[in-house]
Amino acid sequence: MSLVILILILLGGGLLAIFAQRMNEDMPRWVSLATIVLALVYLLGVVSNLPVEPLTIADAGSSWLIHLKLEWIPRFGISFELAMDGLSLLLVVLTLLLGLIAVSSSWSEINFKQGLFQANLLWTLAGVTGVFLAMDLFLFFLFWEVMLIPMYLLIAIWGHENKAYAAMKFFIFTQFSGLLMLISIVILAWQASLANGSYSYSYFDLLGTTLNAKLEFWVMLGFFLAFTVKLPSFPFHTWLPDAHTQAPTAGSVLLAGILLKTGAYGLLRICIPLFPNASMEFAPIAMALGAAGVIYGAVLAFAQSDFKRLVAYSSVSHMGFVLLGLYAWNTLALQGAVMQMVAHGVSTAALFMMAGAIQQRLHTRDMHKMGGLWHNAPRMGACALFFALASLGLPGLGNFVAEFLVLIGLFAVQPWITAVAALGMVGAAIYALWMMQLAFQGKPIENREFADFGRREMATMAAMMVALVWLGLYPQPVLDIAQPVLDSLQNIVPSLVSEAPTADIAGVNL
Amino acid sequence: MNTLSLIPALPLFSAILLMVSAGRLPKQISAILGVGSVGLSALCVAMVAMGFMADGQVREITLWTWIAIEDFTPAIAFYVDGLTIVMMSVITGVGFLIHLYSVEFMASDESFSRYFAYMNLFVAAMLLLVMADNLLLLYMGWEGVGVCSYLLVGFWYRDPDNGQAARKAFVVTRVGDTAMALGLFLLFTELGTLDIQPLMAAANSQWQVGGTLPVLATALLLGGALGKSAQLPLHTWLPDAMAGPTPVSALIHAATMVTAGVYLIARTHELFLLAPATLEAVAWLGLATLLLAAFAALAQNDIKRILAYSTISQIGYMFLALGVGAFSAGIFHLMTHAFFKALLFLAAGAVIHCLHHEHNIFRMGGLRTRLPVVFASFLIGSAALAALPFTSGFYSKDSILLAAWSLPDIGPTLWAGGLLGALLTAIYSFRLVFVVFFGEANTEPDKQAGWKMAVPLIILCVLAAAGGWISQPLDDVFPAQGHDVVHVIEYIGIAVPLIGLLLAYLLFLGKQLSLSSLTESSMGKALQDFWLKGWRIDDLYHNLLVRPFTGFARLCRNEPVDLFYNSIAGALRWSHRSLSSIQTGELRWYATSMVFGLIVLVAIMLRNAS
Amino acid sequence: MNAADFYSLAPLLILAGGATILMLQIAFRRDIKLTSALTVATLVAAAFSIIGADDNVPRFVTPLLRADHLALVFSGLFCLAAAVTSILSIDYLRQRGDEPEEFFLLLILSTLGACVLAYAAHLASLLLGLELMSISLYALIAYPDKTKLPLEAAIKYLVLSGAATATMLFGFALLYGTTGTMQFAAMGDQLVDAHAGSAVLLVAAVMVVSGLGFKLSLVPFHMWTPDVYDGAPAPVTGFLASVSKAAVFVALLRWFLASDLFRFDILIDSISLLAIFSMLAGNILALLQSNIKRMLAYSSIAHMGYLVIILVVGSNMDNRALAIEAGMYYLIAYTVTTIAAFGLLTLLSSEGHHRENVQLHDVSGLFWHQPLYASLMMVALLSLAGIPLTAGFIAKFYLISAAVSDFRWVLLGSLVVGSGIGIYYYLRVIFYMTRKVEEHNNNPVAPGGWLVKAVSCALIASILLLGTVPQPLMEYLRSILQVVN
Amino acid sequence: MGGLQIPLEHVQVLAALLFSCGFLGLMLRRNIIFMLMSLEVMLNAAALAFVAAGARWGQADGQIIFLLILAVAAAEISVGLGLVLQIQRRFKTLDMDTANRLRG
Repeated sequence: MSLVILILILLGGGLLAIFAQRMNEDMPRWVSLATIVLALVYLLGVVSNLPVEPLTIADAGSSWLIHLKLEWIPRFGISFELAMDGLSLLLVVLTLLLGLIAVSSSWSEINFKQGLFQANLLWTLAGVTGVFLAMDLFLFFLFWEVMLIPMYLLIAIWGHENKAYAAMKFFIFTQFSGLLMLISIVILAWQASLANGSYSYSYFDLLGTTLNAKLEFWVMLGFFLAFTVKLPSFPFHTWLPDAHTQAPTAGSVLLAGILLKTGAYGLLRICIPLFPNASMEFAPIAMALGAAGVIYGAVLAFAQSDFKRLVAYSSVSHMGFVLLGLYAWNTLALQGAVMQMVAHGVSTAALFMMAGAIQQRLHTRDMHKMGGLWHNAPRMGACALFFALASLGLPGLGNFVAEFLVLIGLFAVQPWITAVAALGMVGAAIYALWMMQLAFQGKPIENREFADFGRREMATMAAMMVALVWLGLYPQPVLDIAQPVLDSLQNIVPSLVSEAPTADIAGVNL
Repeated sequence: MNTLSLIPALPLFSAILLMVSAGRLPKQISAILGVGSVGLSALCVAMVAMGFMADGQVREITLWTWIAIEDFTPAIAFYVDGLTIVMMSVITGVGFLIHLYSVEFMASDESFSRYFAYMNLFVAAMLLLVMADNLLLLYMGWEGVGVCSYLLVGFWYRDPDNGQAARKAFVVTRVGDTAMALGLFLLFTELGTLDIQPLMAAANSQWQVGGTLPVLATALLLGGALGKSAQLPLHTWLPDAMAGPTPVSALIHAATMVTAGVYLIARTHELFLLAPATLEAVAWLGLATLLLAAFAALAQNDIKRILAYSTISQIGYMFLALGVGAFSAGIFHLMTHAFFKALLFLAAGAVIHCLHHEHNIFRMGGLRTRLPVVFASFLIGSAALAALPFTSGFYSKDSILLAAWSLPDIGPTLWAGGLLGALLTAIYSFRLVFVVFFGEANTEPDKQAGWKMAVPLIILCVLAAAGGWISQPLDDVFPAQGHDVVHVIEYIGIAVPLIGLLLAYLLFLGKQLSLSSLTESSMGKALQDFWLKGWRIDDLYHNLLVRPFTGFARLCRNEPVDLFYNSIAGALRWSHRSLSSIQTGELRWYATSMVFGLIVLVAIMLRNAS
Repeated sequence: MNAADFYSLAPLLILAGGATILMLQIAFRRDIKLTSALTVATLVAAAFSIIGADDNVPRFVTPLLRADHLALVFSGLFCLAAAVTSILSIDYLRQRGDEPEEFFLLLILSTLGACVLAYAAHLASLLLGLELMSISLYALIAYPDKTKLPLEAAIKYLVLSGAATATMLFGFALLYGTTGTMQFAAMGDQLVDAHAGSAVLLVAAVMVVSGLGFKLSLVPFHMWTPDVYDGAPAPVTGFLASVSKAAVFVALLRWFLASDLFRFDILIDSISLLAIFSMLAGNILALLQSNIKRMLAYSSIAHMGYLVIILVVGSNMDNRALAIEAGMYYLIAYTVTTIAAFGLLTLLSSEGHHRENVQLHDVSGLFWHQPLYASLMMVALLSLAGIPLTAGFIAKFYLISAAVSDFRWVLLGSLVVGSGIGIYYYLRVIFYMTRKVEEHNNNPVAPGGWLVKAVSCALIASILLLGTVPQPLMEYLRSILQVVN
Repeated sequence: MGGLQIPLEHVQVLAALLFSCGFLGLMLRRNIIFMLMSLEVMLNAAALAFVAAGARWGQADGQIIFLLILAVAAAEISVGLGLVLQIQRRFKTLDMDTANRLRG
């Protein structure tokens, strides 16, 4: 029940925020802040007094902490099934924390319909939380789609100059791919029902369904597309720069911080375990896409002059690593991918908040109109520097651990792709430092009014810095939480790629 | 908290403190923090060193496990043996002197505390690099120093050129670092660990000499080394890196960071010994670099650029040493070079400082009498650099040349090349001395070097002069290699620098020989220009790599992938227009369309009716 | 005719009676309040009479009418829809037309026709129901205000649908010629002996299909749809779009089931052809419409395309139950949603001075000054787009399940493509509704009687309920289907 | 039963011809009155087919349907004529091609 309550808290908070505005303009902010904190506290409370012995569901590994299953639409064997294991816990906590960041970043930025804004923000959080917890594919799809609507409204109502286009593009890309996934889900469930006589959409019942190779491939493709569009992976990423650029700061923070992670989560939890054979067949292509994304994102990030757009493309590049890690499918790479989800969530959120702060002060995102900001705002400059270094993968910060793990894991299975992807590290250096140069270094513009970060902003930034350093120097707790999950997943799917790279290397004659 | 972990911790904490304070501290406090922390860690190093001298025990300490996934368990752990001791002493010792020097040099700079924050951070990272007991931690330090170099080169951020130089430094080295990272992946995948000592053991047990894997692995590591140590083909960043404050050049781009590559190879020499091919490549690259840089140095006019090129060329010597397997000789040269090159840079800094930021040596001159201390240190430094007998440089360089000579077949060639390099070194170093300190004065110094500058100079003078007698505790780190001393070779080795000195005198002071005939000739002009631009390698890279990249980026700027999606949207829009143009609103046409539909359907039916 | 028969026909009788009473009332005293009250009362009474009728079915009441749960459910649905329409249209009529009372009379008659269609088990009842419904609709379209556009719409609808009726009748005439009966069930038995695939049979069947396909506005018989929707008064359009379509589809379904036409593969194939064309053309035509009414018209073409998929799926005996279930659910969801959407347009146009506010810019910013109605529209649009939590999603899910169970990949593909296109134009309306206040000029104020508000809330609630707790309805549909088959 | 029997097919063909004539009229005539007349023709063609079929099976149903169709047609036309009056008033013409304000 606790998980339902968690989601209800967020939904209820949204309603409360709307009504809170009736009383007082600033009320909604406080409401949503309180709501998220409450949810966080509640979750941690629940987790802290869990039975030490994790419960086992079906034969899906024993890494589950909480499991709830209620009848919903027995006609189709659809049930309201939520479950949480280490991975979901990790991502839900990340979601809530970034929710706090988002609220903070919207604090002084949003003045129009404060209440509705906060409500949409909270509902997005609720939707994402649902995605991370839902264990019934129908329910999963429901959350998957529903979280888009408040996000759409965030962009469409509070977005910037070109919001109509961006919001529409975002919604159509995700919706259309979602439709494909829906059909895949239905086909899968139908096939399963033919096999074992009764309809069920439960993840645990569908695990291990055997389809004929051709069908399995197409069904897998449906899921893969839905998830890689959200991730986003190379050819399907074009919605992301527009959406990020046009969204209000909080929106960008949520998008980059958590919505993208739902795609990665879906691949890790659903797409690969449900269709091991098809995924194995597909892994090389997926990895190629990942590598392409890493390079392409880096190059285009360098090409941008719009601060937010640059950061958006850097996300494309970083999520490429996630795709690589997932399809390498060995413990190191998977840990790397999970780590990247968390670390990228934090670092990119920070950069978007930075962009938002600058736009709020200068009313432009064009970096050529900036320059020398360090002179006006050294604190902001220092923060920007820190997160730029984080996103170029400076050792000692979370992103490095993530990327290094992904690559070292990947190298064992695909040395050549690894070599290509590693070039992304150079690309990252180029665009991150270029951003620093354009925005913060160079000649400061004469007599420009530019306020440095205030207390609230500094506090938020400091929190994220600490988080990144912690992830970078002592990631073990995170790794330990994720480990059992990854083990059980690897029990379900032993390995995707045939491991024979050493011969591959040794074959090179010098 | 034991002394070992204090060594990097002290500068780190002071750096963090300085950053958090964000310039709110008064300059004195910042100075005390910055210099003091390094001084303290220098003391710690001294303690550790003495302890080590006493018992010769390798010091190891594990602070905490960094990452533990299956058998991938790098830790935050330090490993201190003779090699580390040498490196640590150089870093903290020279580092301390340079910090002290900086207090005066930077006194008038607005962001004084930021400077010291970066410097301390650098020292911490550098110590991490040399003390790391596993390659991942080493990589952390490796990248850390890179970032600090980026920050310090671009320290005066208002000038875009500085930013440009800083980025170039970082990106070019990053290319090497990426290769190195791949090397780490390979090593871990093959040998299952990154802890250096077990790694060496595993390599020795699992790989045979000259196998493909060791060669590949070492080649990748070498890539990293080339980048950091500014060797061919990744050397282009170092001359530009002179944009930073001079003490920075002294510390980072002469004494410590640029020699990290040498350290890396020395640290993993057992791997390299498994890959003779790589080792030979190291030797040849070193030789090529040292000659190329020496020629370039001849043609420079900017005092710092001359020193920069000479640094590249000296590191070339170190690589030569490593290549021929004379690891201890290489490390020895690393140390002495740290002394005299730091000295030279600081002296140059003093000159620049006193001549209100004049860099062009031909606008200096006659400073012999005006800046005696600086002149003295410059003289000693150049002597050591030119390896005149009994200076520190002499001993180190001499042992390198001997080692090279005693190598079978390729040895003599390498030796000859090295010798030519030595000649050139002597010429350009004394060209510098004669042009700057003799002849008639072109610019008047407006101030003198204060004690904070003078003291480090004097100390470094002593070290540069007498550093040759320091014996390093490296015997149980590297395989001993005795080579029979051939006296002829030694004599030649002594003579060549002197000839160089003589030539320099005749060319630049006595003017008995005139260059003009050479420089006036079109051929000479071209050559001079060619060397001045560092053999035009920058232009080559710019046309070969930079422009294609930026061109491609500009091409993709507006998301080519969208063309596809837009075309879909366009097609839909088109079909919408064409379809709704049928909706004419005319009743008769609507009726007609119904009839048409009906006819088609009936036709289908009739066709399929049996 | 015994009591049970009367019970099972209760809705029809009540409606007929109501119509008579209404006529008298109007003749005596014109009072829109009273008339509307009576109308709503009649309709609600008729709707609830199905409860009483429930345990007297299934039965044949004369060979003409087949009283079963299917008929009852949809009669109830139609009556409720009509009731909602009349409530929402009161204000609309108030400031149009001098003598609006007949509107309600016509509405009831049209509803009666729809209900008869739901009962129809014989050509005669089919014909009567269809024409009763349509003819009252022609009048309804032109009646409230006699300006150019409604007239044009009415005459177009009249002529074309007359032609369609004629086509259908001709088809039936041929069928009658070959089978010798006009009762669907009997016709089915005859067709079993008559060797399938005889040219006359197929042609006849396809003519009937095209005749009814016109009413469902399937491509290529769809041309009239946007013009009529656009020209007709908003409330009438709502009724036309929801009830008349649903009724015709029920009749078609009944005919297919009773005289088992699923056996003619070629017929099924041509139907799936119509479906594909409708899905694609409908959505593409709606893509850039700035007139919401026309947009909804085109989207209704697409939705009918989705709907007829179930006729195709039903051709496979194993999936027929699921298919019909899906179809019924879809019809119910679609009716509710459409009524809601056009209800909003009605409200918007209720203050307009003889001009209907149905352009995109008319709804711009609606979210901020009419939150309730805006959310009504938003829910309706999301439901049409098939976004989860709304009735439309479950309905679409049902359809997809049915199609998947029969491996109709092509139909599925065009359904996906169609819905993908659909998202754009539905969302565009929502985007306009959420535009900031300063970004739009005029803001039509919709009237807000408590009744209207209540109805809107009820509509929202029912759409959401159908979308979140569909189980009860599903169960009910299943249970009655056992009886229907 | 006695009397001469006209084969069903012949009547159906005739009906089909009538039906097509009606449809052609619908497609070709611009005047709304003529359109309504063509409609009449189509409906009656169907009716004729029914009558013939009824005769073929010796049932009365054919004629009954014929009556129904007549009634329906009458209703249609009456409404139609009502509209025609209005149209004449508003559009000042009966040419349907001019009444195409609704389009696109």
